[in-house]
Amino acid sequence: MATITEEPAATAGVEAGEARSHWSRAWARFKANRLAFVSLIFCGLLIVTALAAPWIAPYHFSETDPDARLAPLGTEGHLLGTDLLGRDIFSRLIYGLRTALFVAFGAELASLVVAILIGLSAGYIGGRVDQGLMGITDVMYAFPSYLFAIVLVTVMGRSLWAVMLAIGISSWVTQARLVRAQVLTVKEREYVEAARSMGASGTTISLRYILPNAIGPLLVTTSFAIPAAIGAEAGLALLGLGVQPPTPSWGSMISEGTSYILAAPHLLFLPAALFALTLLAFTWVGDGIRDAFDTSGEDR
Amino acid sequence: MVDVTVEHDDARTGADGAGGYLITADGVDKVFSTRAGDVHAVRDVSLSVRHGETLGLVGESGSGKSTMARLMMGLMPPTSGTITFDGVDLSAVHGREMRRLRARMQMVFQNPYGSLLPHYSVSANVAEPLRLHKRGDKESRRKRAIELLTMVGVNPRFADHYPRQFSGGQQQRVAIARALALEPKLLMCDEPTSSLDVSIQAQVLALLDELRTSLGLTLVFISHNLAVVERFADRVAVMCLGQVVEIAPTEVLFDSPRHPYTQQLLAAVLPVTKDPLPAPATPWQPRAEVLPLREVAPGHFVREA
Amino acid sequence: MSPSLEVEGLRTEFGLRDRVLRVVDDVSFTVEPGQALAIVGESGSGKSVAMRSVMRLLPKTGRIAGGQARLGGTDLLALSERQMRKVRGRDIGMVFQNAMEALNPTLTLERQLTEHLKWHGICDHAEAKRRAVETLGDVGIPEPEKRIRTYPFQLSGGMRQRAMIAMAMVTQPSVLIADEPTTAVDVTVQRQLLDLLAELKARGTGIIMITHDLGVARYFCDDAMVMYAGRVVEHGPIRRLLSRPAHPYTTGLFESTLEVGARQRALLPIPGSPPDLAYRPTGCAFHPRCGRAEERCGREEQPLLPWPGHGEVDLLHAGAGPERNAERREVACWKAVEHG
Amino acid sequence: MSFMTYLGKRVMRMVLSLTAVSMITFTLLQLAPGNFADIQRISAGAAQFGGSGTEDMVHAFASRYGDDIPAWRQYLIFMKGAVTWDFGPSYKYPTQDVQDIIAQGFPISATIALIAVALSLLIAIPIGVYAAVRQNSPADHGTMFLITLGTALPNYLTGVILVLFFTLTLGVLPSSGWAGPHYMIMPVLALVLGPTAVLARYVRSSMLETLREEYVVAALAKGGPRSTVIMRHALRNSLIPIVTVLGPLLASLMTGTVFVEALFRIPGLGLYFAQAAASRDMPLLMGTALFFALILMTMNLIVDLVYGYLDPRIRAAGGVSRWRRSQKSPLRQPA
Amino acid sequence: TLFGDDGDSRDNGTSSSDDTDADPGHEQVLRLSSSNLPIIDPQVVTFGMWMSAKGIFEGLVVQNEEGTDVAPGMAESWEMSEDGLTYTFHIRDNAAWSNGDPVTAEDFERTYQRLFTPEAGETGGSTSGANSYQSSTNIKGAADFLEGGTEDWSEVGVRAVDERVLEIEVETPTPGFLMAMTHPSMLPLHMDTVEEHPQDWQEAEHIVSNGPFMLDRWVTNSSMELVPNPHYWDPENVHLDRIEIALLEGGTTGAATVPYENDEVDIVGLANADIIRMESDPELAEHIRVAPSVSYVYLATLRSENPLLEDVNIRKALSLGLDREYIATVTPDGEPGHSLVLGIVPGYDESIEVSEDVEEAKRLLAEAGYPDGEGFPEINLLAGSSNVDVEAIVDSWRRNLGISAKADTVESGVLVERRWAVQDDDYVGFYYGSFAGTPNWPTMVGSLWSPRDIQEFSLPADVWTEYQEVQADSDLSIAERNEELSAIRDEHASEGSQELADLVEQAMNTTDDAEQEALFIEAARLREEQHLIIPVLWKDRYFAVRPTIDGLNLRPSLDAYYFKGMSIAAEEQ
Ligand SMILES: Nc1ncnc2c1ncn2[C@@H]1O[C@H](COP(=O)(O)OP(=O)(O)OP(=O)(O)O)[C@@H](O)[C@H]1O
Ligand SMILES: Nc1ncnc2c1ncn2[C@@H]1O[C@H](COP(=O)(O)OP(=O)(O)OP(=O)(O)O)[C@@H](O)[C@H]1O
Ligand SMILES: [Mg+2]
Ligand SMILES: [Mg+2]
Repeated sequence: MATITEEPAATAGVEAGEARSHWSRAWARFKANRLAFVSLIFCGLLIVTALAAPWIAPYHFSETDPDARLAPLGTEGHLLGTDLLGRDIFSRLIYGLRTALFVAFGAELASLVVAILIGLSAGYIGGRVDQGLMGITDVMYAFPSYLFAIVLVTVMGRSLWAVMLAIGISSWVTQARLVRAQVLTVKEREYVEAARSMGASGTTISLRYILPNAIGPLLVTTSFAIPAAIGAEAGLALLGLGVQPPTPSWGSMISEGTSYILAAPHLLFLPAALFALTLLAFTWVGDGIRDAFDTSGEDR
Repeated sequence: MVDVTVEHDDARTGADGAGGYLITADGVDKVFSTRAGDVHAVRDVSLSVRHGETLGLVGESGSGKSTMARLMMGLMPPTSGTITFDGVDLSAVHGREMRRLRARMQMVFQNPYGSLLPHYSVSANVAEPLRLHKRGDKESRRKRAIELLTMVGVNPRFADHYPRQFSGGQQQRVAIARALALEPKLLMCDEPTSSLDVSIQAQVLALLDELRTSLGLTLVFISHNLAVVERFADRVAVMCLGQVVEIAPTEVLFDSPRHPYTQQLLAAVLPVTKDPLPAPATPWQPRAEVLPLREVAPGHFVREA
Repeated sequence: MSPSLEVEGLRTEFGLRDRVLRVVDDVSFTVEPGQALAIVGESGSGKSVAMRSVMRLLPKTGRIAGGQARLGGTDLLALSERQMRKVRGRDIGMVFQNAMEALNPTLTLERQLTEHLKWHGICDHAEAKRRAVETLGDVGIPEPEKRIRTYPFQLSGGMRQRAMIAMAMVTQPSVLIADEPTTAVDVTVQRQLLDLLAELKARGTGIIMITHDLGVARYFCDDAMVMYAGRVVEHGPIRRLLSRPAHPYTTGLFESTLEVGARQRALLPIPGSPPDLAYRPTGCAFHPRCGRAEERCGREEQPLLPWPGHGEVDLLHAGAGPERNAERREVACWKAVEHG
Repeated sequence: MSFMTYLGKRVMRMVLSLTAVSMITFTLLQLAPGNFADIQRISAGAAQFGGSGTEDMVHAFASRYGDDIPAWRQYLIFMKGAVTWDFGPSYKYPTQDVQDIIAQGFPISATIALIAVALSLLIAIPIGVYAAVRQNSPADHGTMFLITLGTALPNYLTGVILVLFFTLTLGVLPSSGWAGPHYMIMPVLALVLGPTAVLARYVRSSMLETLREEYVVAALAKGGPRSTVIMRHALRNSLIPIVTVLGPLLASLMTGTVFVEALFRIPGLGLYFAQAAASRDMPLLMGTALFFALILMTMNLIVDLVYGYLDPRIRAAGGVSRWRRSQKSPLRQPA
Repeated sequence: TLFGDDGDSRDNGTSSSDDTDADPGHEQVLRLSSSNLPIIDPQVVTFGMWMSAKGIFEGLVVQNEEGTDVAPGMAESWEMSEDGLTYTFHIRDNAAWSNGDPVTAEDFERTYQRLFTPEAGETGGSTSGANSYQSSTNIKGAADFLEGGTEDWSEVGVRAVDERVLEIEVETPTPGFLMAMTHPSMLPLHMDTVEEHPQDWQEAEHIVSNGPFMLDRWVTNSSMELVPNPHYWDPENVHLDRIEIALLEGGTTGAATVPYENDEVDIVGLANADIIRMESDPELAEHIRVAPSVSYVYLATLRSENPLLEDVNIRKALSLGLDREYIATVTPDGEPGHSLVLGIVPGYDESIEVSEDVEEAKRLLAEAGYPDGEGFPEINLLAGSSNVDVEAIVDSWRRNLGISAKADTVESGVLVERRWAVQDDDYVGFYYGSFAGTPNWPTMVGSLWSPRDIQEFSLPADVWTEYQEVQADSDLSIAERNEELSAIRDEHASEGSQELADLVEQAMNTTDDAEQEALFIEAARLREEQHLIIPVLWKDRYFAVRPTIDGLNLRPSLDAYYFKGMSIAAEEQ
């Protein structure tokens, strides 16, 4: 029998109202950040547009209009003009968005998975495993990812998957380092030792306890990495390694557009502007996430 | 004030009479190899704790108290010497078996917030050891967690709140509830209150005191606060530079400290109601070499100085 | 004769996103030269913020909402930032709680001990260095000439704390604010540091010491001020305060404190936890935790009133300190004032 | 561990990594479809020779560069030269040795990179500090907004816009080429924007963190003028983490920015690398890849050393990694 | 130094070097930009060989202004023997090298010996590549010598009879021989210099050349400067005082017209977008100069395990289904390409043409079991870069025939590997390519898509695999290999292609011009009827040329124009 004092003011330390998790607090803070919130809505719109491309786009991306080739902005039926073959720019932008987002999300997902696997094992197990894995990342870091891109894209063909992988491969290294660094800090937290003393196994500790707490900064870098991946696709397209035409991608539209910069500027500036906007939106969302999880601010 | 009934009376039956040791450290050494050189954190420490007894471990910062706690919990292997828990040599068990053994020895850490999983609600935190040891189903585990929370004085209304939403004292209560979830025989408390405010510290100490008697726990209580240890421990070991310099029943140690280091430590204490002791004329210089421990009175061992 | 620091009616607020937190509320105290004032109270009770308000070093969200802080007659809170800068470090020194964080890790002790001597135009570099070495020696750092060239991380915790104190002392300020200077160190080191500060006090410096530790307060200070939720709840000579605490919170604090050699004394913890300032209880902020609370406590604010003493025996009126300190005890609890 | 041992170990690791890089590059090159001669044939206008007439040409290239000996031996032959910094003649530029091409191309890429990074730092540090000091003010939000806009344009687009403006509209700068200092202006500008934005953000957040440090408050409490405290106590310490970003940034710019070099037709190393990869010019590709890796690793080493210089804690611990480790279990001595 | 230049680089970027002096003092400087030239050895296939041909070296004969025939070069005259097997060139006696040495017949003999010696010359690059060109010159014994069949130079039909007379024997009567002699690989080299400086002979300090211009300065990877050769035999026709060539590392981004519009260069080649740009500006439009029909774009049948395209009627349907007019409108520099013989070939005969006939195409498809394109597998168009014409091809098939096709744009390494390979069963299609060659019958029919190529294309997939194995079999001697290969061709190549080979051989051996032309036309028609290679476009070459430039003759050849004869008028202010 144990008699324990029930505290009359047990509520005092606890915020009134329902339980609010880490996440919901972060979300509240995020929502308060206007720029980030608007950006998030914009990103959401982009995703919806990409998913609904076939319904939104007035034409198929490869449908040509021989009578309206290189139509300028504001042409009837082709509000944003057409390209050399008479394909509707607006429709191509929408389908291109699809490609861009697919590649970017896919690439980042792939790199995230690899980064987590490697960073987590290196950071958690430590010792020789750490040295070995970090040796590999060092090499990958020093290695020109461009060559990987070439080999991948050439071996697999210029498919979405190949481009995705090519980009993913070049971005996992920094992510893995980040995960490792995070894991190293989180590993030192007392709850990890507490978990060990409760009899948790290494896998449980690393996956269930360390990972969720190490992932915050990773989210932020991922949100930055997504627009970077869109940019990387554009870069690959510029080198002729991007997604297979006629499938439009913003990257290939920009890279083709550059040679038409004088002849038909809208071929370059429309995709470039959209790309820039998307990049900004994701960056701001990333900033917002970071601030939302940053508890060192005023309200503690 | 409410009364909480604790059902498991068998917790008390662990004691198999006087002289039975639950945990024994024998000639334990721990050397950390760092790149800056070896750190001899624990030197030739022998300690044993009887069933139901509370052993206090005091000493200045860096004297190896926490290291000793980890060694005894089997969280790291000793460089030499053996640790025996309930008759089992910890160096002989590994992996799954070790994890099973851990169910019987639990630890309360210094920093309550740091030792709770920040992304689990407090009830999930308390239920986690049960889950790890596959006790019961989800429902029953939660029920048990709420019982435990109630027992340590956390209102079950807040069972779904997250650790960061609680004050330090309540967090430590949650940590204690978690440590008790598996009904351990040994509770290792590594400075469980030193990060708390005085008033909260008193609450937690009172709680531990009650639980100790009601559950018949064996405790190793680590602190550098001599007053806390004096209040809490049956026997006290004083550590300095990785060695145990003096070990004696609590009254004996506080009334007639024999080792110069113990004396110095006691002299430095600033009491609230009395004037402090005068500092020893010549401060004792700790020495690194290992000198033998002599029994100066029954149960009172002092290292030669 | 150095001037005394008189703080009156200090209020400090923090502007949060959706509300204003009053963290320090109507705090008044005086520190005479050669006297030490202890500020005790639970974590978050506003001790540090009060001191930073005096130094006018609040974070951006913080704001001093009222009051005065007079140093030898000048109200610090009314000074321009430029004038205030001259006071900081020269007239009021500050010792921070965690020396590792309060010392710049990338600068040598020399830089950190001499720069403000130069900022304040007290002396040139050579002289500053001489003084710095001397002060380091004074605080008990061996081989100060050599140590002064080292970086903070090359010192042990106790030494760092000493260096921190030396840094505050080197300009010989008339008032020294020490924010928990010994929390991070061992008892043996704590004793040494306190003895060091005692010397300073003996030389006429007024000292404000923030602490959780009643033992430290009793050992070192003359007066004590107990804070709870941003307000002063009790104020008076430390020994009298400890021998007969008047406010229920002070009593609780006292009864929560364990002490070597007092095994038999009952451990009576204060139930509950300190209030969140955002949800400050009405009336006396302590009433939800107070065992003696009545309905009136939750209704009425409790002003700080002189405490009649109710048969108090002046245990240790050694005649140290000025008269008024020995006499004046104030408490913010009607029950204590009325019934003792 | 002495500095020399530390350096020795680092160099050993570099050698190991370089070997790995060379092997991966070589393997990838073997895996990549096509070969130099065939590709050269289509791209050099030799197509008119038609079908099988060119078989001989392929054979000739093969025997000339050792394609008909086993791959592993080719690799060894190449590496044997590589250790003495002799990569042999390029396939595509047969009169030039790869190391000469590197010696010619690298200074160009490096100059542009150094100027760009220096310029970015010059812009980014004041902006970052300003924004941090004015945290959450309109000035902070405004500058950060503008700076972020800067990142939104990939450098080749910036380049195109610059050309339109400076060359076509104003007619003050040559569109492309590399024949004098003024040819650097547009490439540098094109490269400056992105890093500036990145650096300014880093400086800002790092500065914010430092400004929250207790020692900054302590310095203010000593009566330090705000600007002095910011410059002496905060800035220096907040620049330390920037150094880590600077290394890879500089390395990546130095090893050439293919797009900008291509756009402005600058004979920098990045362009050679891209061409080597595209045309399967084995010696040139291997040489440049190895050189890039070397630069990157050297950069990282330099960063670590500079780090040590800036932060005495690391200097004393003898290396960053060691310091980080020791941070976790501070070695406390009895006082 | 950093800019690869010693600081005295002329500022040709921002201000043109126009002199304010009156005409006599007016310095004629031609400014060009070129892809970087690693080497200019005319015997190695790089862009450099074309730069050599523009005016650094001069061959025995040069092309006339239209590029349709030859004109005297180093040789002031030449004659062909009755049997058409021996050519005798008389080198002019004032022909001289830039160092003053006379150009002799022996120089040519030694140069050609270098050309035909396998792996000769450590000139930075093997001579192989350009020497494969010997098939068009058809010089007696050259192929044998080159392939190692003989090591006896005297068996090769090149002979310096005396200082000034060079005799060349050909294997069989070779109609295109003289035009073939204008190829860069037939340019003479100053062999003493080449032998003395085997590595560096091309560098400005060593090079000795015989063309109207000589290399004055060459900063590797940066710039090249040409000045008139003081010993050139025809100084009256050399007007330019200097030619400045900026060597730019390849770059594909941006518009090519920018440097031109910014007055940084005087002549620039134009791609699609540039042409649109130039044409859209009335002033700039006047700068456009066109060399007509320089090359043609074709689709070559890919071998596949899927036999679909082995059916000539299906290939024919696809060819007839192409809307070439439409494709040509999409590509500003393209005209409908109705045959594999460029329309500018003298004596071109429209009867060989393939033209759009959608009805017939549909009929053929229906006959083959694909009415309205139903069930027809997707056609792949393998290409090395993305091109609007490919998209237009896809488009026109979809619209005309209702069949789907897609561009399969691959990296160039993949392209070179895949285009000869046998594709999987699920992959049928064509690869996209273009050819340029001297616009005469022998080249167009005998050399570009030669009968042998057509025979090879007509081989069934499995035979082709076997054929390639033989080609790659290094155990066989060259003679054995050739024998085996021709045996396979004889056995498996289509009838039409065999017939084609016979016709071309007959034509080659005919000395009567009219008869020969008739035979070639017949052969060309037969080749079109195979539909193995589908003509798509004839491509012109567009240039922007500053109006002040006179005497520029654009020829349908890869070197495009000669520097000789060009002059720059002082800009009217
Ligand atoms: N993982 C480790 N690696 C290296 N040294 C260590 C490690 N853990 C502890 N030490 C060192 O061992 C010694 C004893 O440390 P320990 O933490 O046991 O002391 P403690 O008595 O618990 O001190 P505190 O009161 O500060 O908690 C110290 O010098 C410490 O630096
Ligand atoms: N920057 C800030 N923004 C908002 N609230 C703050 C800020 N700094 C302090 N506070 C609040 O002010 C109150 C008093 O804080 P203060 O640091 O003075 O407490 P303290 O008495 O010194 O406690 P401790 O003993 O822990 O140092 C706390 O409730 C704290 O949450
Ligand atoms: Mg410890
Ligand atoms: Mg404080």
